[in-house]
Amino acid sequence: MLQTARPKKEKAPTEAPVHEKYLEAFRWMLLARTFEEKLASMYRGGRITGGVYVGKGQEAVSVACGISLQKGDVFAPLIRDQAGRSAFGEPLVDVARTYIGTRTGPMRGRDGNIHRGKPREGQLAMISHLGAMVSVLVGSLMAKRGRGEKNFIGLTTIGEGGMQTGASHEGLNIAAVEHVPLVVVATNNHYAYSTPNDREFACDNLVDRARGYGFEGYELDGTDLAQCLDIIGKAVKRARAGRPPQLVVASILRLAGHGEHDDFSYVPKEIYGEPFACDCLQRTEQFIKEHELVDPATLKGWREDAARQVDEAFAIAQKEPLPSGEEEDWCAISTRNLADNAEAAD
Amino acid sequence: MLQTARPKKEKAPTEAPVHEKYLEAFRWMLLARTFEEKLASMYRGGRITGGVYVGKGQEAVSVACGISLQKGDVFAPLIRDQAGRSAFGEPLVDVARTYIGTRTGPMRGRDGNIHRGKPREGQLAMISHLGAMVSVLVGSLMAKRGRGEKNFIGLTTIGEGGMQTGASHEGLNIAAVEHVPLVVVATNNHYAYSTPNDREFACDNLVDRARGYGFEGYELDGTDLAQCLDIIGKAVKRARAGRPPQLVVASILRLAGHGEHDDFSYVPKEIYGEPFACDCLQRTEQFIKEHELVDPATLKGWREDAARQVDEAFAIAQKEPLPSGEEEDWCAISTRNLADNAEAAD
Amino acid sequence: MSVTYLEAIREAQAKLLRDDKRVFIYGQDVGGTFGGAFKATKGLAKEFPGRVLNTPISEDAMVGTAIGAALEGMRPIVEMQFADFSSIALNQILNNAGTHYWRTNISVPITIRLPSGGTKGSGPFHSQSMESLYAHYPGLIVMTPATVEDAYTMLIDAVAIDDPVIYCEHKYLYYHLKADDLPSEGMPIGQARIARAGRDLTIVSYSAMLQESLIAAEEIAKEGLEIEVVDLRTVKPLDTGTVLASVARTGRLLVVGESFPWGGATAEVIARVTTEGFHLLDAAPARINAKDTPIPYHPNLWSTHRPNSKVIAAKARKLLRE
Amino acid sequence: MSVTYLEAIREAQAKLLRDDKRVFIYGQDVGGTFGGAFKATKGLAKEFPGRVLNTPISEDAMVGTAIGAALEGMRPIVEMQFADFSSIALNQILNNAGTHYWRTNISVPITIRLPSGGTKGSGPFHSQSMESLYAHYPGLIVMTPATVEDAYTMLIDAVAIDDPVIYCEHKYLYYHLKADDLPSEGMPIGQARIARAGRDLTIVSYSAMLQESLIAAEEIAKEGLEIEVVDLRTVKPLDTGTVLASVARTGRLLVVGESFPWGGATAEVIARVTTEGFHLLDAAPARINAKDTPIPYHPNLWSTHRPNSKVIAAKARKLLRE
Ligand SMILES: Cc1ncc(C[n+]2csc(CCOP(=O)(O)OP(=O)(O)O)c2C)c(N)n1
Ligand SMILES: Cc1ncc(C[n+]2csc(CCOP(=O)(O)OP(=O)(O)O)c2C)c(N)n1
Ligand SMILES: [Mg+2]
Ligand SMILES: [Mg+2]
Repeated sequence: MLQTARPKKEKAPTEAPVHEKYLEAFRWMLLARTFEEKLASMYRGGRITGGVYVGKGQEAVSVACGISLQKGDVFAPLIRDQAGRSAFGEPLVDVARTYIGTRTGPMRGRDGNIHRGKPREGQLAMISHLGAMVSVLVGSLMAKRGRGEKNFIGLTTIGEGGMQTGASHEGLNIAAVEHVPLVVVATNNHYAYSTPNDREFACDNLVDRARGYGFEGYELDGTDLAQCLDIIGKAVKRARAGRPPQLVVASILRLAGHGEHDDFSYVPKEIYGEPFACDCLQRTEQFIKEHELVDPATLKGWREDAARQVDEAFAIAQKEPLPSGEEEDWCAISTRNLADNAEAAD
Repeated sequence: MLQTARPKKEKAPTEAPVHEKYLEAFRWMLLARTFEEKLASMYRGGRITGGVYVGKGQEAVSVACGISLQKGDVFAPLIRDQAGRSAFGEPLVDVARTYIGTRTGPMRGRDGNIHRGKPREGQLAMISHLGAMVSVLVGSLMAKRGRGEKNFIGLTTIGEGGMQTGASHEGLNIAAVEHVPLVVVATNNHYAYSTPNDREFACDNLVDRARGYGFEGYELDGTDLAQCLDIIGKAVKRARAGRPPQLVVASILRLAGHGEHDDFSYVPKEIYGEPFACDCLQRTEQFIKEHELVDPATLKGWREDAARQVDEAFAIAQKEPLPSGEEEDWCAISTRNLADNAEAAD
Repeated sequence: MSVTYLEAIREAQAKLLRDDKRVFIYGQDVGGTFGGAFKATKGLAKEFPGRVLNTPISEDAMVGTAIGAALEGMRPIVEMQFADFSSIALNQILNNAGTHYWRTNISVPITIRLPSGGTKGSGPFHSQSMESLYAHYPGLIVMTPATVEDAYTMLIDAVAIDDPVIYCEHKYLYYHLKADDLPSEGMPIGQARIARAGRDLTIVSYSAMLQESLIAAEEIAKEGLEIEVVDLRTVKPLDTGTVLASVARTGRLLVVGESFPWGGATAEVIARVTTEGFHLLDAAPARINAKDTPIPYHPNLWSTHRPNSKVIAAKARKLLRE
Repeated sequence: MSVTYLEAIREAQAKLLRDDKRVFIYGQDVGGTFGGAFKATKGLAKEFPGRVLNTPISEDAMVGTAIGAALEGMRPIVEMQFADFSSIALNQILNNAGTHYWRTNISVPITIRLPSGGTKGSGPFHSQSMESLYAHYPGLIVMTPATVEDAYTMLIDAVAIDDPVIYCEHKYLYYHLKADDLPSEGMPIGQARIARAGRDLTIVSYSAMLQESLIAAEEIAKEGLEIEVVDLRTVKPLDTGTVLASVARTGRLLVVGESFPWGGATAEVIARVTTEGFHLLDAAPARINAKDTPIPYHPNLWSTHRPNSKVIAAKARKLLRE
C-alpha cells in the first residue's frame, strides 16, 4: 500500500522570514482543530445526526487558502476546509448551526455538515458529487469579469480522489479555456476514504496534470504552514495578476477517519513514519515555540480563546429553533406560482 | 483562430526504410477514401438517411491504428476511422449495410452510420457520447487478462474535442490504474465540429496529458503515413510488451465537413497553408510515385480495385432487405420473459 | 412573412441578448460564424460579441459554468447540441441547479435548451425526449413548447424565471412548423392551452405529439366526433386544472407523448386525472408513448417506434366506442 | 441465527464469487480490509483475491469498465457508494448498457448496486431513490427488494440475468430488517408478491415503503379492515397482472413509493391499473410519494418528507371510507 508514497525528500529548511500571516494562520488552525474536536466528541456522544467530517492534518493547507483570499473573491471549499472557511469569514456559529441543523443556519436544516455556504458572500455551497464545484466557480469568475469587476480571484479545493472525476477534468479544462483567475488547491492526503493512492491514479505526480490543462503547477509540503502560506499565497497573487489558472498540489496524510464513523484501521502503521504524515498543527506550534514567536502565556491564551469561541458557537446554536416538518415550506423553486403539485388530492 | 496552430516545424525527412506495411496501408486508405467519396455523393443525392461522417485527411492515422492490430486485439474506433476499421477487418459491405440500414447489417437498421461494430470480433460499437468507449475498452482488456489471454492489446481513437469530456478523463485514468495494455490515439484535427482548438483546450500540447495519467506519450504528424505506421506501431508494441498505456497525439486538419451536411465554411482559408493541412492520401501517393515503390499501372489497378470493391459493397447492400416496423422485435433486453409491458392494453 | 419554430427560437434569443445584458449563450458550436448545429444562434455571435460562446465538449462543465454565472447575476442560456448529450450534465442539472434554491435560498436562473425528439435517421443518440427525467426531480421547470408562438414566448419567459428551466425544443418541429408572425405576449407559464375544443374525448399532449394529436383530431372530426386537444406547454408544472376541466367536459382521456413508456409525462397525467378526477371519466383512460426500446435509425423502424396521427386516431376511435 | 438485509447482500455476493468465476466486484472502497462504505463486501477482498477491486472516484468509468468486462464474458457487480452518485454514471448506464443489446444483439450482463433511499441525517445527496430514472429508459431491469430474502435471492438472480440490472438496495433496511435465515430459492424475477392478503384495499409498494405499508395495514387491521399489500419486487418489469388481480379483489388502490412525486413508479402503477383495469376500481386510486423537494438533512424535516406508516394509514382510511 505504501508503494505510491513519494520518495522521501529532505524537509526543506524554512529559511525565509516568517510569513506575516503565520501567527494569524496558526490561530485559525487552532480554532478549526478545537472546533472539530468538539464536534467529534459530540458525534461520539450521539449529539450530531448524520456524518462529521474533519480536516485534521489538513489545516495548514486549508488556512492558507482562506487567508490568502480577500473580500470579493470566491471560495469553493470542500470536505476538509474548516480552517480555510473560518479564515475566509465563515462564522463558527454557522458551522454549529449547520451540524445541528437549526432553522437559523445558512442551510436551515435542509442540508447539513460540510454542505453549506453563503453564495452571496462568495462562499459556494458544495454538493457532494466531487468535482462539480470547479466549473461552478469558473462561471462565477466569468460573470464577475463580465460585469467589469477587478482584482478578484476564485479558489477551490479538491482531494486527490476528487481529481479523478470527470467533472473536475471538465472544470479544470474549461477554466483554462476561459482563462479565469482561478487557483485550485489539490490535497493529496494519500487516501480517498479507504482507498490508497495506488488505486486512485497512476501518474508519478498529480502536479503534472497542470501542464496538460495549461495551468501553472506547484507542489508543496502541506505539513509546513510556512510553505503553504508562501506557495498558495503566491498562486493567488499570480491568478490575481492575470496569469493562467494555478494548480497547487499539497501532500499530507489524513490524520482522522474519512468521517468520524470511520476508524481508519485500513491505514497501515508504517505510513505514520512518512514525512507527509506529520501533524501540521503540532509542527506549527513547535516552530512558534522554538523560534519564540510568542510567549507561552499568549499561546495558552489563544488556546483558551479558541475553546471559548467553540463553546460559544455551540451554546448559541443549541438554543436556536430546529426546523419543523409542518411549518416547513416544501417548495423547491423560488417562483412559487410555478410550483407543481402532483398530490393536490389531499 | 490560428493562434493555437503549433509553431511550424521543419517536416522531418522520412529517412527510415519504407515501412513494410506502407503499401498495404496506402491501399486501405485509398479504399476508405473511395468508399467515403461514394457515400458522400449518395448523401448529396438524397440516398442516405441521417448523417454521413467521413475521415478525409485522417486516413493515415486511422489505417495505422487498424493495421497495427492483430486478431485477439480490441479496437474501439470513433467517427473518422473507416480506414482503420477496414484494415482491422470490417467488411465494406457491413458499412454500406449500416448506412443504408439493411436488416442484414451488424446493426440491422437499428443504429446507423458510424455507430456500428461487432463486439464479438473485437470491434466495439461506439455510442455517440464522446469518451464513453475508453473505459469500456479498459474493461474488455481487464477481462481478457483475467481469463489468462496473452499478447492482446486494445486501441481506441478519440478527437481532441472528445478528450475534453469527463468520460475520457475517467477512462484514461482508470486505464492507467488498471495498467491495461491500451493505446489511445488522439487526433487533433484542429476542429471539434465548428469549434477551433482555442475554445477546446488551453494547454500547449495535448500530449502533455500523458504524463498526468501515467501514460507514455508521443506526437506525430498525421499527414505522414510513414510516421503514423512507425509511431503507432511502436506504441502498440510497447503496450503489448506490458508497458503503461500509450497516448499518441496526431496532428492533421479535417479536410471535410464535420458531416456531409456541413460546408465547413468556418474554416479560414489560411489554415490550408499549414503543414498539418496536407492531404495524407495525396502525400502518400506522391511518395510512392517519387520513390517508384510501384509502377503507375499497379497504382491505377489499385484505384480501380478500390472502386470495384466499393461498388460491390453498395450493390450487395442495396439488394438486401430493409427492416420493417411490423416485423421488428421491439424488445430491448435479451431475457425476453422479463420484458416490461407498459401498454399491454392494446 | 412566415417564421419557423427554429427561427422563433433564434429570434427569442436575439431579443433576449438585445434587451437584457445579463443574458449570454453558452454551448458547443453556438458561436463563431457557425451558429449552432441547428443554426438556432446563427449570426448572434457577430451581433453580440463576447456573449455567444463556444465551449469545449464538456456538458457537465457547461452547466456548472452556467450555474456559477447565474449565482453572480447572469442569465445564461446553455445549448445542448442534442438533448441526448445532456445525460452528461444530468448531475449538475439535478443535483446542483435543482437543489440550490431549496438548500441555500438562492435561486439559479439558468435556461438549458434541449434539442429534443426524433427526426428521420437520427437514431438512438440524437432523438431522445428527456423531459420525464428532468421533471421527476425537484427544483426544475420543464417546458415543452408545441407551437411557433410558444417556442418564442416561452423561451423569453424561461430566461426571465428565477429558477432553472429545461426548455425542450422539438427538432421535428424546427422546420415543419410555421407561423405568420411572432406574438408579443404568450399565455402565462404553467397554464395548459386548449389547442382544439371538443366534447367527445380529451387528448392531452405536448411538443411534437401535439401536432400529431391535432391531425388525428381533424381526421376524426370528419367522422362527426369532436376531440378536445390540450397542449400541456410545460410538463412541470403540470396544469392539472385545465386537464381536469377538459375531462369533465368529455369524460374520456387519451394522453400522448413521445418519450419512453415507463413512467414519465403520460403516466403522470393519467395518475393525476384518475386520482383527482376519477368520477369525471366515463371510460378507462389510455396513453400512447414511443416503444420501450432505443430509438431506431432506419425510418421504417422509427415510424413505428414514434407515435403518429394514425396510431393516435386509431386509439381515439377505440376509446370513443367504449 | 438471524441475518440482516445488509448481511444478505454480502452473503449473496460471497456466494456469487464462490460459485461463478466470472463474477467480480468493482467499486469505491469495496476492497482492501475495508469492505465498502456499508460493509456490504466486508472480508470478500481477502477471501477472493483480485476479484473485489477498489476503483478511483469515477462512476462513469466504473460502469464503462464493467460493460467492457461483461462483453468479454464477465459478470461484474458495480457498487455505487450511494445511489445518488450513479448520476455520474447515468450516461453509461442508459446509453451504453441500456442500448447495447438492442443495437448489437449482444447483451451486457452487469449488475449495478445502488444503496438507495433515505436514512436519518443523510441529506439531499445520500438519500435518493433513483429507480424511476432507470426504469424510464429501455434496456434495464430495475430491482427493488423489500425483504431480507429477496435482497439475497434477487441479487443472485441479478447476476445470472444476461441483461443490465439496477439493483436498488435500501439503506434504511440494511440493519432494520432481519430474517431467520437465507432461502435457497426465491420467487421468479418479474413476479410481484402478495406480502399480506386482504380484501378491502390494495396497497402496492416496494423497497422500504413496503415495510411502512405493512405496518399501516396491521394498524388498520385492528379497525377490522383488511388491506392487501403487494410487493412489486421489481419496478421494471412491473407485474401488472398481480396488481390487477389484487385490485380485482379489493376494488381500491393506494400506491406508495419513496421517490419524488412527478412521474415514477407510483404514477406508472396507477396508469397501468386505470388503463387496464379501470372497471375494477370502486374508488379513485391514490398515491403517496416523498415531497417534491430535495431530501432534507434534519430528521424533523426528513420524517415529513419521507412517507411513513402513519401517513399511509391515514390515506388508507380515507380511501376505505370512499
Ligand atoms: C462523485 C462522487 N463519488 C463518490 C463520492 C463519495 N465520497 C465522498 S468523499 C470520498 C473520498 C474523497 O477522497 P478525496 O477526494 O481524496 O478527498 P479526502 O476525503 O481525502 O479529503 C468519496 C469517495 C462523492 N462524494 N462523489
Ligand atoms: C458528449 C458529447 N457531446 C457532444 C457531442 C456532439 N458531437 C459529435 S462529434 C463532435 C465534435 C467532435 O470533435 P472531435 O472530438 O475533435 O472529433 P472530430 O470530429 O474532430 O474527429 C461533437 C461536439 C457528442 N458526440 N458527445
Ligand atoms: Mg484524499
Ligand atoms: Mg477534432
